[in-house]
Amino acid sequence: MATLFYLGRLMDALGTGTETLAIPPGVNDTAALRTWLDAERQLGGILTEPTVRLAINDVIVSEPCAISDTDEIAFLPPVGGG
Amino acid sequence: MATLFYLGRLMDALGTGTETLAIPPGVNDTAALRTWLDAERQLGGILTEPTVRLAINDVIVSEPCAISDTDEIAFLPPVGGG
Amino acid sequence: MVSLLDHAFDATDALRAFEKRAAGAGAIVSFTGLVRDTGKFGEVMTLHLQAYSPLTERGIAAAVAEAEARWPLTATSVIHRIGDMAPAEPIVFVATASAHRRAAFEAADFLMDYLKTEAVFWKKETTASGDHWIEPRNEDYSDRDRWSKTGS
Amino acid sequence: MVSLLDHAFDATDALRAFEKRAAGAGAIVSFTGLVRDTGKFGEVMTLHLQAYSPLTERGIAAAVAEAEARWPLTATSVIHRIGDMAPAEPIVFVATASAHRRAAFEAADFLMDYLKTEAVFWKKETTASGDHWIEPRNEDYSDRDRWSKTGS
Repeated sequence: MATLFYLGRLMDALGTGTETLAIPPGVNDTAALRTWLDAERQLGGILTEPTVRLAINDVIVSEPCAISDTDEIAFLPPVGGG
Repeated sequence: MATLFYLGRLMDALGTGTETLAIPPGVNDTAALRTWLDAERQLGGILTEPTVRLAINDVIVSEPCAISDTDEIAFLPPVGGG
Repeated sequence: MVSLLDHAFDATDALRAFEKRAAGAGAIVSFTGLVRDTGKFGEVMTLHLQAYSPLTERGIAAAVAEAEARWPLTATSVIHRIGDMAPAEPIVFVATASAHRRAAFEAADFLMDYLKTEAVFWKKETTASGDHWIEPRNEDYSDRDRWSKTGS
Repeated sequence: MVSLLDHAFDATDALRAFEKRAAGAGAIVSFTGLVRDTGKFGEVMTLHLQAYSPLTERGIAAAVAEAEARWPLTATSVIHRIGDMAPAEPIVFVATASAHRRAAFEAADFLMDYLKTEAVFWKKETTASGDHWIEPRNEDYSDRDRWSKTGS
């Protein structure tokens, strides 16, 4: 199981800030994850926006980036500063 | 009688921070005052230095400037800031 | 020193604590940012700030390290609120200490530019019309750009 | 608000008082200058600062008025020591408040440049080798020049 985090407005869109989830076979990188999850939740593309960055195990990654079923993966919309 | 003030290092040079003084006849402007007082106290020119500015009755003046025997006249060496 | 606080804090107390750490400095600059009562969507009732640890702390610590590399600082402090806060409450406190004032001013300004533009926070304003997530302002980016142009 | 004080003051108390006056601002910057323990003539035992009233106050008030004309400030405070003081004591405190941080930073920086270069003070350091009147540093003049170059 992977642990997913949704920050900022994505938390509202997903209806939760975090969940654990079985990543389906074939979803092996961040590009596939974005597309699959956005379609699965019928989000209309908000998870595939390039301004949404991904962090894997607390590191913001360059994409596409390989993922595994034990990762902590966070979806980070543009940061607004404090 | 005029009241004279000596600020900063001039206070040390004159041996006092303030004094009242009868300005002699003929000493009618700041240039004459500087020359006369510097000679009278044997100060070797420290009162005639152009970096020393004069304030008359709390206003820094452009020189030469007329003076009268009832003025408050301050000798101000370059200010060092706080 | 970097702290994220989920409760109200007093900027004056923060400065007092900083002064003790900064003993020996010639110049101390402090910046306090207060929650504004008006936002893009009208009067703000509550501001909510979300961090993502440890990315948020790591980013701020990197900005502090960059400030310490650029300017001869003897001490720095960053305190940032997270969670819910009310207008007029302190949201951020930055303090810098140095032998000379120019370094202290520039480093505090630099850290605030980081915190207002690149820091890993998401911000939501609650107004009479509901909740609104706030996107970055262009003005914030141009402030931040000043530092890359001037060099070190 | 401009004050010349012939006794020690606490910069943190000054900030607390200022925060009350600055209620409603979004950004508060404070600067505290502390008496240095080393000068051009070695270890400083006592720093003496002489003002000439009301010229000194009038000059500072004019600088504050200029800052308020240049930047949209909601409050300003200047406290400056005169007389004898010991190393590490606060010698100057400047605080500015504005809706936005850029104005508060720039105005505090501007006021400090005035206070360090053009303010009507004479400064004497007492060291083991005696009393020394201190002349302006060139660095202070170049700091001050920044403001005439940038325009308003």
